[in-house]
Amino acid sequence: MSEEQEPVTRIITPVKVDYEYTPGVTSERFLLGLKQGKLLGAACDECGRVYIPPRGACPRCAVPTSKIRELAHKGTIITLTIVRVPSDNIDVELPYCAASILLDGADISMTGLIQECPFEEVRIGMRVEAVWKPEAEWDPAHR
Amino acid sequence: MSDPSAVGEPQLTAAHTLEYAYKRSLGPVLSRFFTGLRDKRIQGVKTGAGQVLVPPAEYDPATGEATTDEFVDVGPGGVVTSWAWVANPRAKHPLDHPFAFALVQLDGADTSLLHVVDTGDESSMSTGMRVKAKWADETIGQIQDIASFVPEEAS
Amino acid sequence: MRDVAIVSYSQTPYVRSERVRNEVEMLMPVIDAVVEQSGIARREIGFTCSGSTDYLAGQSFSFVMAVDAVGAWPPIKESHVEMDGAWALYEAWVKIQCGEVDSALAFSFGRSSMGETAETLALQTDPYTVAPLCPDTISMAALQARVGLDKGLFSERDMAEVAARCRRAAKDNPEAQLKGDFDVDKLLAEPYLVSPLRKHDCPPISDGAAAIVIAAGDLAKQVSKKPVWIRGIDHRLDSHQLGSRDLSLSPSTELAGKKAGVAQGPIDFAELHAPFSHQELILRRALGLADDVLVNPSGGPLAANPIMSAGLARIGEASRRIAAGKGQRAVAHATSGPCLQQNLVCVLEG
Amino acid sequence: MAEHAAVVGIGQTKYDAKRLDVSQPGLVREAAIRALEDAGLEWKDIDAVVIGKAPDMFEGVMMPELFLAEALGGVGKPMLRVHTAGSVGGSTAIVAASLVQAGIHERVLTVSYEKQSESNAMWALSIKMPFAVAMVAGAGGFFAPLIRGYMQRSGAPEDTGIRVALKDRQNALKNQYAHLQMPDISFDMIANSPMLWDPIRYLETCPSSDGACAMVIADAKHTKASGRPAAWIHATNMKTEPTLFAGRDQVMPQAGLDCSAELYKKAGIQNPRAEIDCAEIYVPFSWFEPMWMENLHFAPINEGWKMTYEGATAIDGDMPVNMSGGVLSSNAIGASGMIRFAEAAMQVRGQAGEHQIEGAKKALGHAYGGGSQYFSMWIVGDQPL
Repeated sequence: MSEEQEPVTRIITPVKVDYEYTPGVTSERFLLGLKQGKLLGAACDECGRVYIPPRGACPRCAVPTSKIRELAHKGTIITLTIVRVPSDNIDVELPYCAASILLDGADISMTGLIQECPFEEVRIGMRVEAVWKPEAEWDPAHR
Repeated sequence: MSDPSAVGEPQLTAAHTLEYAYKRSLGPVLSRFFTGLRDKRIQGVKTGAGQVLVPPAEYDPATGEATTDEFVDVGPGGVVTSWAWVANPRAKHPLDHPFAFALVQLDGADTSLLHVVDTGDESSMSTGMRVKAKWADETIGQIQDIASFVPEEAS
Repeated sequence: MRDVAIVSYSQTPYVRSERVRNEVEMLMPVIDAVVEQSGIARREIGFTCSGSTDYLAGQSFSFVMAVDAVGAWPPIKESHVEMDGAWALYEAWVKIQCGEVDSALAFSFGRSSMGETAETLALQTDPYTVAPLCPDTISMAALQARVGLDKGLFSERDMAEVAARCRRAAKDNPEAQLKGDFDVDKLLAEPYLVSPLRKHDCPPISDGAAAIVIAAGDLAKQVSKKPVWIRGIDHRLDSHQLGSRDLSLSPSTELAGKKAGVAQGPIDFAELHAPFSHQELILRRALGLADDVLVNPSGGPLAANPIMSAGLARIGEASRRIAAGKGQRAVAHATSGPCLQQNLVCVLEG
Repeated sequence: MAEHAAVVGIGQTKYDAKRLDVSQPGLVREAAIRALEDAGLEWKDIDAVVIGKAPDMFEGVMMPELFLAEALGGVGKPMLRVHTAGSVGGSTAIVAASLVQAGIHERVLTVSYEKQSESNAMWALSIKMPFAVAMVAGAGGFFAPLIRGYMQRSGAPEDTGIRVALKDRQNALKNQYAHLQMPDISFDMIANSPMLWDPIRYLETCPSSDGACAMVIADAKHTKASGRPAAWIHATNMKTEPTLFAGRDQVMPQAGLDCSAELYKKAGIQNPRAEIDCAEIYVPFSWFEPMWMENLHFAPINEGWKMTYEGATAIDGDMPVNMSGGVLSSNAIGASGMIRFAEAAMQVRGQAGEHQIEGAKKALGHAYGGGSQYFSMWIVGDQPL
């Protein structure tokens, strides 16, 4: 029997949807801050807790975080993982260490890559410092 | 309380695309339909009440019961039961020149198939007109194997 | 059944594009306002349910971010439907009917402007035999309109009159988007967009959010001077295959209308989720509305069509009008799916 | 006010990496038909359908319930589509139950599914958005740091996760529907499997499955008239908290603690470990078993791992957990929560076959989703509460 005679049991249907994405008022301020080498958090209008990266609201209070706070480039590792699985959405060389870092002055941790240190030495409670890419490579995507 | 305003323009915008080529397993009924299309046959399936559904469905809209395993050849000619003239096709539409989306009731079918009719201009379209399937140059087992429907007398 | 009333409604002003604010920023003021107006403290609201879709936001789990705008701390009873907010309201109403809670917040949101919504909605169709052809919503609605026109159920002039009337009515609605006086003859002289639909037969693209707070009998009377009672609410589904339906009819609307008790009293006005002009004419018939019933005094979806909120907004607009004393008994309707596939009908009374 | 409601029919598909033999309608239908047959009912007996699934991008169909109308006998009926992330299968069952408890409908069909073979779960779960640099891949990348946080604070032995995985994989061998069937599974095999997202090893993670689960929920009148074993719904609960906020304990979320405490109160349970006979809980990565044992008040904080260690959660333990093999053995994401709820109901109906807990009278079904922020749970019993 030729291949032609095999029944069709599966079809491929490409789906492509295009968007023009905008990040929102607060995220935009944070991203523009990165362009200037600044880590801009935002404090909740009600409870004053500082969020970074800010997403527009303090989820505890459901009010905007409109007070901008420039934060230090140093912080403490809260927890971490070593990633050894590839993924389409990640362009970092494997394996790598992703950690939750609580920046000094912030009330919520942000995720960052831990580099320049062997994985086995990375531990919870460790102090770390942000290292910026060469300015020429800065774009609104942060690291 | 400050209320970020909706006016003005954002400083940062970015293109974002969701793209994936989904692989869809067909099950027995649709497998038969798409295999038929590849072989340039259009098949409908009979419901328990004897209605012929095109495109064939696994389940009867009227009762929710499974359709029968009786398939019948329909078309390739049929009647336009409704149509919408697309004067300015979108990039994702099957044809790049003006055409009609149409519901076509194929000869032997009790329901209509949603597809496109290619007549060149709107004035040659009418409800009740006879059309017939025009096959794609290469048929592989997909709905686009029917390139379009064209007026029967013109073919 | 418990008596349940709408005690407050709020929405964003509908605009072509919310490009500056993200979904959370768009939602916060709306939820703030609806909670404030409800007279019920935020922490006292028993249940929250939202309606939205990932395909508008372009990301999976997009409803999760909306929780940031609600104030879900301490943790709240909360749910989400991947449907128009009208169905979120339905789930909230069910929760009150269970006796589990006495009040609930339902809201919905979406930024249609980020994508090409007419094409995105084609992803609702059968993924095997239909979606690969990308029948955009305007083309599918045009197929439906043609069936009604061919059957002589309405004319293109009737359709233009619907559009002109809705946009004239929208002049009184500060939150509507597309409004003004249009001459029907001039509209009919315009070229077709996708024949038999002209531009005026189609809804604008709108971004926005809407929210409603409902409460059970005693609580509603206690917090609101003008509770608007939900006397009946029901929703039904038609077949998905356009080619196996009579597109000039809406049997699911008819059935939902019966179940919701539309005919059990006089209807002063209706808010119908008819994004295309001819759909108002189909829905009117399916609901058995008399010719003199005022439809879409808010302007309706032809004046602003925030996808995922347009249905909830019909219920909200109707409640607002009743609370303002401009009617005693109204029907509100929401739809979902290609060519009015799924429909919800809600009967409201002052 | 609230009517009694009970599960009177349950249907599951065989879970598999690729169910290439069925379409999406065929997949949901397979579970639905089995649930109807189990209940001794026909399509016309069903008043409404409640369907749940995870993101539409898994299958690339927007609101697929619309095109599944025929397959679920939904034409002319009310149909609701629930989506609450990973907890969705549980939430969907709860919405269906509430339609009966509210006295709105008498018999409701609820279905949840995922057909992950149509795309790639990792892609659909972690779509790269503009302006955000993705640093975690899929759910594993998100949950691994939380597990490390738990290990640190509880001092649990490092092989706790391996023991959970071994137990669940052995349980799966007793469940004909389970996706992963590994007859030669061993402690060493799991311990030696590759580390994916440290500390999560390959064999400590859930698979990607195609599958559907369905239940028929009926009111007391129809349940009694059916003459079939019923799982009476004693209590349901749902709780949500935001994903990220200052001061959030992501390892031991308050929403889960509150959800279960309220659930037990509603069900009249004072001592959950003593009064509940068995539990099906949402454990997509092995370490979530000890974490949830604490979150569900079965064990004191930081001591959940002891239950695993002492064998309490084994199928012959005093608090059997995931007798079916759990999410670690079958993970059709949108259905995974409902499978937990259904498996709990199967236990009290005495229909769990080889993985039946003898004499189970009260069982817990549990699901969670998002960033450990959405919780849905129910308690079912062999008698009405």
